[in-house]
Amino acid sequence: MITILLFAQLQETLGKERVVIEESGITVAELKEKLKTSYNLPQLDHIMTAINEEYALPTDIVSEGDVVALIPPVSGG
Amino acid sequence: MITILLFAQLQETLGKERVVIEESGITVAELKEKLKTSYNLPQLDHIMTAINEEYALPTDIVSEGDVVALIPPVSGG
Amino acid sequence: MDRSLFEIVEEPIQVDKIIEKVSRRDAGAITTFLGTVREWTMGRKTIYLEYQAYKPMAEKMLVQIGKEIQEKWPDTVVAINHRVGQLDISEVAVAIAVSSPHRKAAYDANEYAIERIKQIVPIWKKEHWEDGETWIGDQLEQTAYPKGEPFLKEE
Amino acid sequence: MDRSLFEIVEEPIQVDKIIEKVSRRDAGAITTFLGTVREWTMGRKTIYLEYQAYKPMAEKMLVQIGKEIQEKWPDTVVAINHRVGQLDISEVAVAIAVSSPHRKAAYDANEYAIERIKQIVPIWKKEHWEDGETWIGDQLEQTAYPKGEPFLKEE
Repeated sequence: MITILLFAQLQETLGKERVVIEESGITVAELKEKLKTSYNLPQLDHIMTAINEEYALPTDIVSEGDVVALIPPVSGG
Repeated sequence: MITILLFAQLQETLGKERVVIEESGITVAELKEKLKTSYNLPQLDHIMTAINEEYALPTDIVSEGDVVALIPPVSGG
Repeated sequence: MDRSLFEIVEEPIQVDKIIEKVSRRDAGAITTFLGTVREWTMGRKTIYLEYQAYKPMAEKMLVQIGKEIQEKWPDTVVAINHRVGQLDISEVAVAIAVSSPHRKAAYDANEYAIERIKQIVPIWKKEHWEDGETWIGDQLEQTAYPKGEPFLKEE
Repeated sequence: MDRSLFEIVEEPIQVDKIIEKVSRRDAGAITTFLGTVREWTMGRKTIYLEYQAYKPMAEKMLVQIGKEIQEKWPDTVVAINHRVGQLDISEVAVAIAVSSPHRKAAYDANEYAIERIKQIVPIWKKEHWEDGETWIGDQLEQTAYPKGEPFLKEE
């Protein structure tokens, strides 16, 4: 089980703050592919991810119980 | 009559905030020479002057009624 | 690194308080930066802004920025508060305070902090314009992370 | 140029007040600089400082610095307060606030202001050290006006 956190426009597009999916041992890139098709989110290409609050690379592995955040371009300040 | 304003170490050296001298129509450089000898102030070479609150050049003329400030290197901030 | 120096807050930011946090007897200079809500952007009128944060990670990233600054300018002390929620025109979204024995480091470290905030801290801004609303990708309206992975330090 | 933006004061400087003076709806960035009394300078301990000003001329020079900034960074608004009298460790001697639509000008104009203050504003500082007292020629301990006449603008 992986928890996916959504923010900003992604949160609005999906109408929820998080989704939970039954996966583990896949890469970040693979996870994004799955989300693109399952949730019809074409704009994920430009979106960073964090695993357990640390920025992740596309090749990083997502494990059971991880919290993955989808991070659109930030605009703090 | 010219009023000379003194600040910082000059004020302490002379023990007063101002001196008045009977002069006019002389240059700033000439005025400084006079002050050096009259008041035994050898360190005037590195000291700027202002006439009526504007920085002055050594060649500027000091006229009757002017207020001349002797301005040691500043250290504001 | 004292974590209370780096906070995501919901209440209005008080500049005095953040200056107090960095004030100390061996500082000769304290710089602050306030990012405030501007009414006009490229001819478009903002009514208010909304900031959203991934709060635990955002605070971690602020702490990381603090560490980067400590490495680059060892004599400085830095504190950063970023506000979330709805902000009206002229309200303070972010406040950065840096103290230092000498002024150059206080300016440089402060400017570095805001640059890094805009690169790596997971906070998003939604503009509520007079004529609509938009989540802002980034403030330069560039694409995502033009300088590469956001967690890489710039040199 | 509003003269009340540029003042030599005897009371403690309140940062909030000076920020308020430059705050406005079209500002997205406000920088402040505080010059504070540092306890240690090159291994020597300061007990307190004393600032003396040629007040009317000092305020004129602050207004002039404001004009120079207006020319170089037309979108900015700047306010400067410099305190005189006896100041204890950590007290604020000078406060500079600059507001601007964008942050770069707010940083640059602020730094310019403090550089110019140290060049042209007739204010003097007397260090009361643990082991004596000295009027400070200038804070870099250089000779007078190494860059030439202090009223010339630098480019």
